[in-house]
Amino acid sequence: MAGILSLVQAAIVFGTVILFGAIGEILTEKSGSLNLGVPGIMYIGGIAGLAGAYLYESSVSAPEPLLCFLIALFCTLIASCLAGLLYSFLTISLRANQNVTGLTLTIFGSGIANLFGGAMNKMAGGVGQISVSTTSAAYRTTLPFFRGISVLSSLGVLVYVAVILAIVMTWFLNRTRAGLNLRAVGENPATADAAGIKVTKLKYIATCTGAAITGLGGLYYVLDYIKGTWANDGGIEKLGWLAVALVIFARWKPVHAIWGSYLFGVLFWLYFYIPGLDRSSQELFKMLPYIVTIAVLVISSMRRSRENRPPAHLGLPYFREER
Amino acid sequence: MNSKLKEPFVRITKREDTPLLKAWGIRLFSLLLALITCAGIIYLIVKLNPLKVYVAMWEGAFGTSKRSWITARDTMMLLCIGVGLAPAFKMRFWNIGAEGQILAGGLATAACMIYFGSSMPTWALLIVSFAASCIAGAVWGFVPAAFKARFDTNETLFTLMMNYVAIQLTSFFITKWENPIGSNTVGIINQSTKAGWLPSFLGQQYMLNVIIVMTLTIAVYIYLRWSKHGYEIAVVGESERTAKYIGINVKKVIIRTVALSGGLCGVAGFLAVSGASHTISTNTAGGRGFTAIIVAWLAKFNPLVMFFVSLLLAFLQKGAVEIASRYDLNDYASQMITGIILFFILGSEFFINYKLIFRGKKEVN
Amino acid sequence: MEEKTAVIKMRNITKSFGSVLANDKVWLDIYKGEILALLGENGSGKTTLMNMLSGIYYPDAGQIFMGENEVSIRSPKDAYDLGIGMIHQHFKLVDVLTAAENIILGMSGKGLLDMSAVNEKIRSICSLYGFDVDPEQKIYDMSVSQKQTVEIIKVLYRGADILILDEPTAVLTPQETDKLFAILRNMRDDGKAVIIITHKLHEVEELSDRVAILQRGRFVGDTLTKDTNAAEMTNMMVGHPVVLNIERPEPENVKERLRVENLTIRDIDGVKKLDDVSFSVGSGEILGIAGISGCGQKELLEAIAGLQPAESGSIFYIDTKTGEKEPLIGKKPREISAMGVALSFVPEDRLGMGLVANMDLTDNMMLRSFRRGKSVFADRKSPRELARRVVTELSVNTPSVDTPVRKLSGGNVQKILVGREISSAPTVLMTAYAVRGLDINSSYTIYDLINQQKQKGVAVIFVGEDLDVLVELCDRILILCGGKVSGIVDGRKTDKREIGRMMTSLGGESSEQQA
Amino acid sequence: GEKAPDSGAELPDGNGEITGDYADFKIGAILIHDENSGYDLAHINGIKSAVNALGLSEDQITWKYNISEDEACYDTAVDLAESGCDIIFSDSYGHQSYMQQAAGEYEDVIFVAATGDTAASSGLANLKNIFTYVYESRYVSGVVAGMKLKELLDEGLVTEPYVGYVGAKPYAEVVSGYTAFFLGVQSIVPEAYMDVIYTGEWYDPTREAEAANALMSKGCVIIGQHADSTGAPSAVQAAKDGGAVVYSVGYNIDMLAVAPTAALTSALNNWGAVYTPTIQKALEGGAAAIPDDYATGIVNDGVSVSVLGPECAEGTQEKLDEVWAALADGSLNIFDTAKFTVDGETVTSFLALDTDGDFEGDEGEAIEDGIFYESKLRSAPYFSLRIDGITELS
Ligand SMILES: Nc1ncnc2c1ncn2[C@@H]1O[C@H](COP(=O)(O)OP(=O)(O)OP(=O)(O)O)[C@@H](O)[C@H]1O
Ligand SMILES: Nc1ncnc2c1ncn2[C@@H]1O[C@H](COP(=O)(O)OP(=O)(O)OP(=O)(O)O)[C@@H](O)[C@H]1O
Ligand SMILES: [Mg+2]
Ligand SMILES: [Mg+2]
Repeated sequence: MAGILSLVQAAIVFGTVILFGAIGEILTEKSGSLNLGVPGIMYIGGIAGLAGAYLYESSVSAPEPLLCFLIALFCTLIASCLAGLLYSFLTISLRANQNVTGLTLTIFGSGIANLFGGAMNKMAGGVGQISVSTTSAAYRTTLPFFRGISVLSSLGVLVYVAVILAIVMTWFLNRTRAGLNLRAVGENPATADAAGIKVTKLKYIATCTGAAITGLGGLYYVLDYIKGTWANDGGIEKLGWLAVALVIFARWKPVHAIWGSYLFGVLFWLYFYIPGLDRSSQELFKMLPYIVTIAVLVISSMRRSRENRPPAHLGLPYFREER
Repeated sequence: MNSKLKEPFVRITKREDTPLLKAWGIRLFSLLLALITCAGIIYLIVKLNPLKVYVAMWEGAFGTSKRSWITARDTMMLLCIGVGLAPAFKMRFWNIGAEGQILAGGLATAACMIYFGSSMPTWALLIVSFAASCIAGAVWGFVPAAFKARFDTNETLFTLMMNYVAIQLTSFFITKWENPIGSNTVGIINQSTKAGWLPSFLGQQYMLNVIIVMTLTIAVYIYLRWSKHGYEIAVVGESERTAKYIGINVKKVIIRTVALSGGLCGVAGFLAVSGASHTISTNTAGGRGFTAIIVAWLAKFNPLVMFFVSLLLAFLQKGAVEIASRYDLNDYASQMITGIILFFILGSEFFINYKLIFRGKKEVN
Repeated sequence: MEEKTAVIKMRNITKSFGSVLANDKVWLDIYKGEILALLGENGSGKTTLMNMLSGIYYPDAGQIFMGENEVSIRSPKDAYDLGIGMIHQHFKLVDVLTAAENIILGMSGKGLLDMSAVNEKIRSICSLYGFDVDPEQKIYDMSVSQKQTVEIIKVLYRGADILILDEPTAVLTPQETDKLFAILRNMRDDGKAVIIITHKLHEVEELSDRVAILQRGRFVGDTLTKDTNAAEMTNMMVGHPVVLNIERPEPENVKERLRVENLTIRDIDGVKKLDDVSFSVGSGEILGIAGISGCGQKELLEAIAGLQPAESGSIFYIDTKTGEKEPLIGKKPREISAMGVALSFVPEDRLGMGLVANMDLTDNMMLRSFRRGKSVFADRKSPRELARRVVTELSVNTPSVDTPVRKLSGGNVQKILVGREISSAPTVLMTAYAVRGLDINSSYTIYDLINQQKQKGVAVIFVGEDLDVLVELCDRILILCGGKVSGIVDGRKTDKREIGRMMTSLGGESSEQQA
Repeated sequence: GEKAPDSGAELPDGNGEITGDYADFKIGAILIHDENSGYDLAHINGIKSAVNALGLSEDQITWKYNISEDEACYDTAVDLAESGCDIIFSDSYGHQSYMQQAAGEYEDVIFVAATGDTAASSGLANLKNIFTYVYESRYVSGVVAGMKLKELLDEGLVTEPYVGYVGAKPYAEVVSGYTAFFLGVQSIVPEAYMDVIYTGEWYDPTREAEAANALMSKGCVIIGQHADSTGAPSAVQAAKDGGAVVYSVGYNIDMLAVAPTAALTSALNNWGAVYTPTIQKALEGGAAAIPDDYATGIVNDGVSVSVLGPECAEGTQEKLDEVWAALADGSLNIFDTAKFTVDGETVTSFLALDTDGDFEGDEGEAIEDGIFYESKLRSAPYFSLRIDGITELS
């Protein structure tokens, strides 16, 4: 029983990172931008939050938890938004190839984050010595009304933020005028343009906001998942790719991403909790999340619904005078 | 006059007639700008003389003939994968599963080396390994392609997942082949006999790598450009409905092309294992499957350009190790530099394809 | 004309794309309470000119005045704000959205959507004008004419004062066209300005008050419609006199080449699209097929070409020399086309099926021929020559044969497609809507080409929507009604009224008078 | 091959003077990561301290960071050799076979594969292995854990003497370490028992954290580790903050920054104690002067533990001093076969050295007079017995 609870917890924590990445990317993709820079943006968001927290905490003697929380949040949102802006400028204004730009952003983000992460480790006096315990504790604050419930009792606030964001985004996309316009831009920018929608502006806003949300995944990873250190083992990158996968798995619907992310988390950590697996069968067992994803993908593709498709103009540049 | 309705400050129009020389001039100029920007950043961060840093990078990649050959080997590796991706991409099949296809090929090669290492003459072992890697990579491409052809299953996610499946399969075999037991590494395979290792040729250890990849590159170029298959790939990529209308068997073309693509990536796995590391690990592909996507796309699938992009990336990577070693500049800095350079190159295409017209009708390149 | 004031004055408007000068110092005045027909050959720059009014393109040079003010229309949004609405030549609709969502797209209003209010308003517009559209239906489920209707409602919903329609009737049935024209006349009478681009001169004569003519990007003049006629308009467009007669040579040596027997076809949803259809076509004759849209013509042609499975019935290809009958059902499209059955099918969505938009003319010519020969390499020389030939013979307006077809104007795209299909020297030629979107001169060129084929002994099946043309061109006309054969008539002995009646009711017996 | 000297007795302790001008002497260092990994930082510091102790300049070292365990290692080793290095170190086990390959080609250069195990059997005179007696510091950290465990049991805060251990990979280096740790715990709480979970990776914060979580969910109250990240200690700290009674024993680095109240101590290597004599020998006598294997421990300050955490049991420091002293003077033998059983039996014989490449021991009796002598026949650990009381969960 304790094992199952622990598994569920592990799954939710894991899932939250990719959930942020996925809903950020869903918003981006709905506007027609295929941003493969998700891992890079998560890196940038993560390091910015950590750096903000570290600089603040090491400059005052008694850090204020709320301020810690806000500083890290602010740094993450600004930095990842800037990363989104860079991507937007290149792909939307300069019409550079989206795939290459995204992949490059991933390389760039991981480079810059690990560069600064290393520098911060040095500054802090050695690896593992970055101490942002107040900030990390602030992010791991549990919600009071969930404390009694064992699984939920140790989950930090961002877990709930992710779920709420996913729900709000679904509502936004389906029920608001701006959401409708955004979907139209991703489906058919020429049509949206002819209908008087400011395509460029909307794409910029969606891509930058999406990047900001994606960046929260990095923040959550750094401050909650690995609890306020910097690790250059590529962990964020792996999760970033899974976030991209989750977008497709969820069929571009943020609400589906919620259960998808947790399901993925369960399958990912299951092998720890299955007794009696030897090392080699464990390795096979670790395939489970990927195999299940493929199976779900195949089954849902067999239904061939028009609604499960990616936005029709995803990944393509738009130039009004082009025909 | 309504002030809102003024002529826009800057307008963009498309241009088609940029001369080749000018286009390359713009690209070179952007590369120069990128290097200057990076130099500025390097100076800001570490106060090093950027020129020295660039010299060090050059020496890291081409300082000795050994280093040049290693850079060549790594360039060939990227080129091989990039060329492998080209047919699938040309067909608009977004194969991001090169990583897995390389690993599958590498795994097959390692298996041949381990199981037949002592029972086959080297030339036979090499041929068998090559074929096995090709087939393994092709299978790794075939599976998502078959589902794509039959059910229109999203290939991006499918191939991405196939990467992880390949990684886990590799992990599984590593536990079987590990040396010493428990170390979770295979170590150098056939270290004493060198069985199944790609041999030196013309006195150069990596000459065969270069020959194999250059041959494949030219072959794929011809295949895509001039053959009937190549034309079919282009049509299917542009419009499946048109392809059906003129009687192309779309399913067959998809499967054939992606299997070919996977097979070529599998060859990259062969080169990685037999031609370079002589071991297999989950890191054998090492992210090169993704980097090669940049290579293929940035070159717009032109193999000649792909060669230069691969060279640039291999150069940056080798140079990075050198500057990290010489100046204690964390070698992640190189990823940042790589990123910046690519951003500039990506951005420069705009100035080749479009022109800006500022208010008052002045045209600027 | 004298008491009317121009709402829009376009002065010296110039626009080029690369080396193509699409509009060259165009002057055009647009008046309130008037329907203006904008005419010109394919590629003469009509769409380009109107796109500059609707904010899609921005002129390289020249001025646009609204009333007395010079305006700068930088985006479609600016155009809407100025009261300019345009229905584009190629639909501007988002497939996965509903009609209502498409209609309100980009409009300002409350942040929160109230779709039921929107639907209500759309329904009321529909009943006012007599449209039949379900606001909650998705665009991808709609027929072409429904889509066209949505486009029209979109503009009405926004209440534009200046309405531009770019070839709106190309895909409409005559009945639908009549309905549309009634609406346009109402709008004119409301004091709105209407501009319509069309290649159908009888529509111009029937609807417009004034015509303006472009020739190779230049404005060559305007005149009141009542002061001119079809021949004069054509001469102005082309720049020299042309003869607009379809000659109909007598069929010679007709031998049965294709026979369809009791063909029945259902679509994926199980709806019968063709019901027990039988007929035959002989060499050296043109069989016309008439019918309202969706009555099964498409399925019929596709079945013959091997693109559509049949439920029952048979199709035979008859070798006129030996008299041998070969069944076509069960054969692959490639085998069928190898036998000489060529389908020149001009789909509703021009670039989506018959051509590859991003490929150049040469590569598009190769679509039919690339398999030839045993070599693994494809022959590129002869397609290039073919491309050159089609360009000159059909006077395609293109910078070169290396231009991607997507860049050509709508009509020129059509010429490429038809030119390629006819070139394959078939024994059976099937064309569907071969002249859709073609200017009048080009249309007549195509008719000539078809007649040449007929004289060469080709069996031609000609599906058309213009009944006048069918009656003038075809030797026999098969009329389909709801998937059944309503009758087969002699082209020389029928008239379009009879055919119209037969299209709406089997055999044409119980039809209403005014069909 | 040559046998490793007992406790490094034959070698100077590293502070000896050297005579002669060695300004041209060049050292190459191949590192699996960079200074952002605690493990590599310990090696970097070790080499630097050796150089400083010997009066050489740090400029004489060429560092190569982030060298993976594949052809990159071979390329780098060759590159260093060609650029004139006299001695080249690598710090990860997986580097060894590539070092060996290069060593075969550059016979004038000394190749030292730290933590490796094939120097003696390779037949190459210029390939060497080094290690520390890390099991000593693990044992001591186990004693710290045992003290805490005993206190918790005495105070009734926990009922089960249940310990968990996050291991990287299931081979001798790790097995030897966790066994020493466990024996240290048992020296205080004899009824203690332990579960081990492997992550399969040397460095993976989230896996290490989840492994710790899995162990804690099973009821483990102390989590030890032989994996290189801060994942486990910070997970333990989080659980502790959530009200659980759990503590952590780390590795490589001081964990107090990430686990201020949960960390008890960490087992540390002082690689300088190994690098110094190795480089000194190389300076003085070249490859021939360096034994194939060299390892040392507390006698030469080769190992230690980090500053004790605030919640360590009372009397821990005193106990530590006592244990260190006993280890140094040889009166305490960690792998005393009287103190453990395998399948209920006392072990009497263990062949530690492999001769035919199947990595099963077929030579080298490790047990003498009831004592299992670890790291004596070769520098790398070879204790790979699975003793009673420890369960490997994966
Ligand atoms: N990615 C997925 N793969 C497999 N099954 C899914 C996936 N997403 C959702 N499902 C489940 O499949 C069932 C049917 O999905 P369906 O496509 O009808 O959803 P939907 O009604 O279109 O979604 P929405 O409510 O967002 O419109 C649902 O119960 C849903 O939970
Ligand atoms: N976006 C564009 N890019 C390049 N060339 C263009 C573009 N738009 C139009 N052209 C070219 O400009 C010319 C005029 O095209 P336009 O579409 O205005 O013709 P049109 O009069 O509408 O013809 P049609 O009757 O065939 O629709 C053509 O030669 C066309 O190829
Ligand atoms: Mg539904
Ligand atoms: Mg037009």
